[in-house]
Amino acid sequence: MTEATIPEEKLQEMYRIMYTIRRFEEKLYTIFLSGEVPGTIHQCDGQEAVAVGVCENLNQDDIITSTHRGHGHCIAKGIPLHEALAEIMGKKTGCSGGVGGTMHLYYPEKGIYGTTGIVGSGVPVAVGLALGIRYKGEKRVVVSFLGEGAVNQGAVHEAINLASVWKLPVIFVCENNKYAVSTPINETSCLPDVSERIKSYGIPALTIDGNNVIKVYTVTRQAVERARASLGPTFIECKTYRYKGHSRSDPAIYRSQEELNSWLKKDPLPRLRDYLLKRKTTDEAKLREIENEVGLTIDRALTFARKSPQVNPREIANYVFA
Amino acid sequence: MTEATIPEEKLQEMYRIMYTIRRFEEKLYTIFLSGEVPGTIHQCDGQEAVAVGVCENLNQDDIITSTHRGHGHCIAKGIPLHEALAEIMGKKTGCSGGVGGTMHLYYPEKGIYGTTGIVGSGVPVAVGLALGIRYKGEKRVVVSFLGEGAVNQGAVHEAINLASVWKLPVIFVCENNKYAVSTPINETSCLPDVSERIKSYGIPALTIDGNNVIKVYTVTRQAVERARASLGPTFIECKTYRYKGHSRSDPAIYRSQEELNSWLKKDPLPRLRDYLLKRKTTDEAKLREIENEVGLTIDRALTFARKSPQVNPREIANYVFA
Amino acid sequence: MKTLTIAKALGQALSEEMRENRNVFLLGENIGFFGGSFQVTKGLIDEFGVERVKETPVSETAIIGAAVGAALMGLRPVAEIMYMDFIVCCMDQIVNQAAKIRFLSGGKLNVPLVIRTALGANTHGAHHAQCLEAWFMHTPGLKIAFPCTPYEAKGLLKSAIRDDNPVVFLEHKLLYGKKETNLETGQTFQRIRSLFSVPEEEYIVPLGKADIKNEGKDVTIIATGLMVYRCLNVAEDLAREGIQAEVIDLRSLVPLDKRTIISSVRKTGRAVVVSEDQVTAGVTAEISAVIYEEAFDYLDAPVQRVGALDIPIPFSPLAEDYTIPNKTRIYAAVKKCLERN
Amino acid sequence: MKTLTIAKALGQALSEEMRENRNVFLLGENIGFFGGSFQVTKGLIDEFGVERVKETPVSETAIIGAAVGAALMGLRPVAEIMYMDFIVCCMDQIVNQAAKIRFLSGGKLNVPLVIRTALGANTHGAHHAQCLEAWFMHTPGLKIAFPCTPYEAKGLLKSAIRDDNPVVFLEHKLLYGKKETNLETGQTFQRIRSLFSVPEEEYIVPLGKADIKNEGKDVTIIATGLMVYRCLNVAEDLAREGIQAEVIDLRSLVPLDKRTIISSVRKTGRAVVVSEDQVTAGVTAEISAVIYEEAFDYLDAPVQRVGALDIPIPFSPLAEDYTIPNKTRIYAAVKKCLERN
Ligand SMILES: Cc1ncc(C[n+]2csc(CCOP(=O)(O)OP(=O)(O)O)c2C)c(N)n1
Ligand SMILES: Cc1ncc(C[n+]2csc(CCOP(=O)(O)OP(=O)(O)O)c2C)c(N)n1
Ligand SMILES: [Mg+2]
Ligand SMILES: [Mg+2]
Repeated sequence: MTEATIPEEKLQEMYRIMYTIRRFEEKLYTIFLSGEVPGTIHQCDGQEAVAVGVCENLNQDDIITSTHRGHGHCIAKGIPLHEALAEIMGKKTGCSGGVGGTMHLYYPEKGIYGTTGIVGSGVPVAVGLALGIRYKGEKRVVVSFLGEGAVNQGAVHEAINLASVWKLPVIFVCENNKYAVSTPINETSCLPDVSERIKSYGIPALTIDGNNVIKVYTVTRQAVERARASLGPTFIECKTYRYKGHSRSDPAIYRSQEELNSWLKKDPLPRLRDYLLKRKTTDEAKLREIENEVGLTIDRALTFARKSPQVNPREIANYVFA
Repeated sequence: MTEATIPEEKLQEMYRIMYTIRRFEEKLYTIFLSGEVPGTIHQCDGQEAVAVGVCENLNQDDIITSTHRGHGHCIAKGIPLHEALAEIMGKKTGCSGGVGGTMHLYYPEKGIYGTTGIVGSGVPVAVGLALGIRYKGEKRVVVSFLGEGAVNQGAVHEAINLASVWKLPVIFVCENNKYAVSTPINETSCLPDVSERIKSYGIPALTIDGNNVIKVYTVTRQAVERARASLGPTFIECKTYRYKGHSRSDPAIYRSQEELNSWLKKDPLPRLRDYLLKRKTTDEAKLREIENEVGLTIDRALTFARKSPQVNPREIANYVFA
Repeated sequence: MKTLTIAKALGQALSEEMRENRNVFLLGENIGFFGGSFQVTKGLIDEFGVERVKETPVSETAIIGAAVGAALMGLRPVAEIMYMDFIVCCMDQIVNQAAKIRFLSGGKLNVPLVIRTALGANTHGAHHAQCLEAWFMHTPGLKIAFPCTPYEAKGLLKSAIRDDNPVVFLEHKLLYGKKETNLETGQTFQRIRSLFSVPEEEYIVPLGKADIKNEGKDVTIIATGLMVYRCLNVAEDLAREGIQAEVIDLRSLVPLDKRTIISSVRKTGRAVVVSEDQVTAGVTAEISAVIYEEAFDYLDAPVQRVGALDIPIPFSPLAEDYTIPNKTRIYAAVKKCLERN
Repeated sequence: MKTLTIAKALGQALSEEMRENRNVFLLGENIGFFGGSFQVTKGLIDEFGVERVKETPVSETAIIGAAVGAALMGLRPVAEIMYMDFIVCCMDQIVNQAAKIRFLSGGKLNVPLVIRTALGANTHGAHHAQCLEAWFMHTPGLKIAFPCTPYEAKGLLKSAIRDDNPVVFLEHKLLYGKKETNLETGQTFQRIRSLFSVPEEEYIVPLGKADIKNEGKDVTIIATGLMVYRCLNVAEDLAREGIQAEVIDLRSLVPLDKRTIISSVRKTGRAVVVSEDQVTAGVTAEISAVIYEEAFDYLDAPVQRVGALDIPIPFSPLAEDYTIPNKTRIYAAVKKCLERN
């Protein structure tokens, strides 16, 4: 599928979800500052095109595993916003009953098998999910998101190798946002492109502009087809950038304003918006409508989460064992 | 340095050590069967050219880390045979006082920083040793031996990446003997050459005939020079073969007789022997003399080990803490 | 009824469960044609093929990760980690993923997964000897089984496979091949001898039930795995002196059968806890703490802990024997426990 | 004398040792310009440069491996593992290499290495909350330090760096920034308040010496880290009731200062052990076993263990507080211990 053949509704849907993620993260930022979010959050604003471009290729029963920076992935895969927000706020109505939090979002009903607090740890699990799919003879696929920093975890290498040898239906999507907390990739790898490192597993591995949602969408599409056709895994490195600090306590002073500015110019949201307007199939009014709707949905979700009861500590021990 | 310029004495020395390793492993085999060796042993006969071709480039204060199949590496690096044998037999006079055994041979006096029972675990340690050398501004180098199976350990990838980023004076020598216990490499990797997998770290990585000691010697020489010149690590994959089963309890029925035969034809010992004889600088008598001497040395070492006292269990608790 | 080795009994459990339930499959190093380092999976690949007996690279983390993911898909993987020492390489997937996913998903997801692993000292040195079960007892979300006879090995493994939680399944290297015919004889081995026979009919041994391997009223000896045999040997000697030792085989460390332990200790007033792992912060620490907590007023003497010395397991056979609990040390501990009135 | 935070005191210890001994260097994630997740290494890169403050990839195994190798070369690396939960990713290098090399080399090689790591629950969820020190207590060859005040943090870290063995150095997240000015007040906090001041002169605090944070004759409360504060709070309440609780801060788990523990328990006849890790097979199991072994005849009541519930640490702040030992639970345990005559 090329850019030209993506249906209009699909493009609008992508915009809607990217916009949802952006607004979700912004809202979170506000309520974090007002003290409504315990712990910390790792925000993904700036990286929306990866989550959306990838997940728009997936069916509801396809599967993702995510990272610590996973709100976007989960939203793109369909997590109900109110349950996500409630979880991130530690409320009983959260998708994990409030015991997980931002780094432990699970929503199996939509194929979401977890954000995780241990860098790289979702990748071996994803390979296992893909093994399960193959074992059962199903045609589902798994996408495993990881950061470029996670590529330095041995677990990731073991897992990718296994997926390669077993030709499993899994796609590794690496969000290369240049930094692992404060450390730029050039201090932790001799090669500028992560995909170069992964070619060594004998699987297709490519690097693309992760802020171009259409590019992400079309490239992922091929990988998904490959996986569904039992041709094995693909690794897609998406170059992108996070606008905020690593987590809420990080002012990100290790980056220059210029660098940030240069990426703000490549902001995936206005890029898609302008593209839609230029094609003239969508007009400003339509986009405004989408934006307003998203705003309302997020407000409703927040109201829900705020009104939700606290966790009852006496009940959670039941979660440990089946 | 090319083949032609290797001094005669060096070649004879290589033969002597390769022959020592072979006889050492044969003797071990015998005394294992007679019940004198506790536990198990992982023998390296067939792989002598790697150990010797590599270590003949090293100075006494250069360093190696080894594997579970490490007798050859340690002998090539100069471990006193009697202390090695005593250790493998669990005697008090062993180089680790009898508490280590075959998989825990240390001989820092000769730069031997351990065989290990955990596949791949010597590689991160080797990188640390190289870091130590660089930190102290010394010109020593580290060689880390590993099997092709060990390349599937995440630890190895983390370590090689670190060595690459930090340009450390370490050489990774991979003995690709095709099997990890019973599992052939084609079942665990999509690429036939391990070196292909390691190129992804942006370091020189090559594959050579590991049964050709001269080749191993000359290729390693370059890597050592590179390391000493602070140009960073090299990865050398040596294709080779072990004649015996994985460990003493393995009859190796997963391999065909033909395969074994084809490798016996490439036996590194007769290859070097014939080469020496053909050059006519060494004659049969000289080689016999070497062989006899080696035989006697090993016999003496065995007598020593046999006569050595058992470990006194009451003394070993002192080894735990400095 | 047929007498079997533990290795064979485990193989039977695997093949029966695999026949019964297509969702059960195996993965691990050298478990295919080779049959696994201890020959437990020997022959299974012939019956079940490479998709159900999956040979892996030397990648412990990927093995457990693959098993966790497959379990999340509703399968019932049985992963083999060749030696428990190598489990140290995949702690993260076990502790942070397998053990926690159910909890972290608010109880939505199950991880029905078995990790079989061989433990115990057998003169292979410090990287092939460790007993690390205390780490897993300390990790909420994991169950732990540790059989010492063929009957129980088979029955417990079946329970483990059918359990909807991750189970760490411990197999002692020196017990795999143990035969009824070379068992120590005598009264105290009666029950254990019977457990070398495995019936044709289907049965299970539930997780969480300890077994009294020898009844007695004078002192309670609590043990697992190989140590059960050593304790029975000691009980034999004690019997000759007129002392009746009750020997309890825990069989599961999680869930722990506190009932059986406590009611025995309340009866005897004395307890010796024996485990092959190092004493400090090990299995014996927890078991003895439990005894004090629930039978303090019944105790006539302090609980004696017998475990490995707090040193890595040495290679020398003499030193190894000195390090892990042997008959002499267990006997001495029991005598010490009995000393006090 | 100057009052400091623990984060600053640790930073001082590092910089002083680095000045003193060129062989001391640091490695870890984001420890350079960024100063580490908890700002302990802030500014050190300016003074010591990139070769001595080495920023690493997110590769915990490589970090520890690099530290082990460097230590074998005679250096004194101080490795930072950002959160103790991530230590689960590098257990092999710690347990099978760092802890065992001295032993396995027959005492020839030393591994003078410090692993600093942050532990404890602070509402970040189950992957950022674990207290895994019991695993390391159970691993022969490792020492473990766990300070709770700036004075002790600095002094213990210096001892750890100078020690010729691998030391796991525990830093509680909620204590890094604690200020003398927002300390709980009252009698029982007297000693602890004094330990927020750090002298200009060189000093160390030896490994293996517990500290009595509050003297008392009625009951002994033993704790580490954050729990020391909670226990002192409880002691405060008890004091109001006329009960004098002796609060012992272990400071090191290995070596364990059994002398201080035992002589206190012999005096009071009652002991409560409090630790933030999960109860089962945790720190409290070992400490209580030690108490029984060495003070059985002096005990007027069973030792009470207070630890985290045996569940992963939940995210919800309410649930987290319920899970790890809080004042209410500690108080209740002490009262239970005092109940019996
Ligand atoms: C095993 C492990 N090590 C370290 C951390 C701390 N940490 C959290 S996120 C992060 C950086 C990850 O970088 P990257 O994978 O590029 O993801 P990004 O944050 O850029 O999205 C680190 C080091 C962790 N959570 N887990
Ligand atoms: C971490 C770990 N996993 C598994 C093993 C068991 N084991 C010992 S050697 C070996 C195969 C290693 O293969 P390779 O690296 O190719 O070395 P080779 O034996 O062929 O010399 C395995 C799986 C181990 N010792 N350590
Ligand atoms: Mg990143
Ligand atoms: Mg091999």
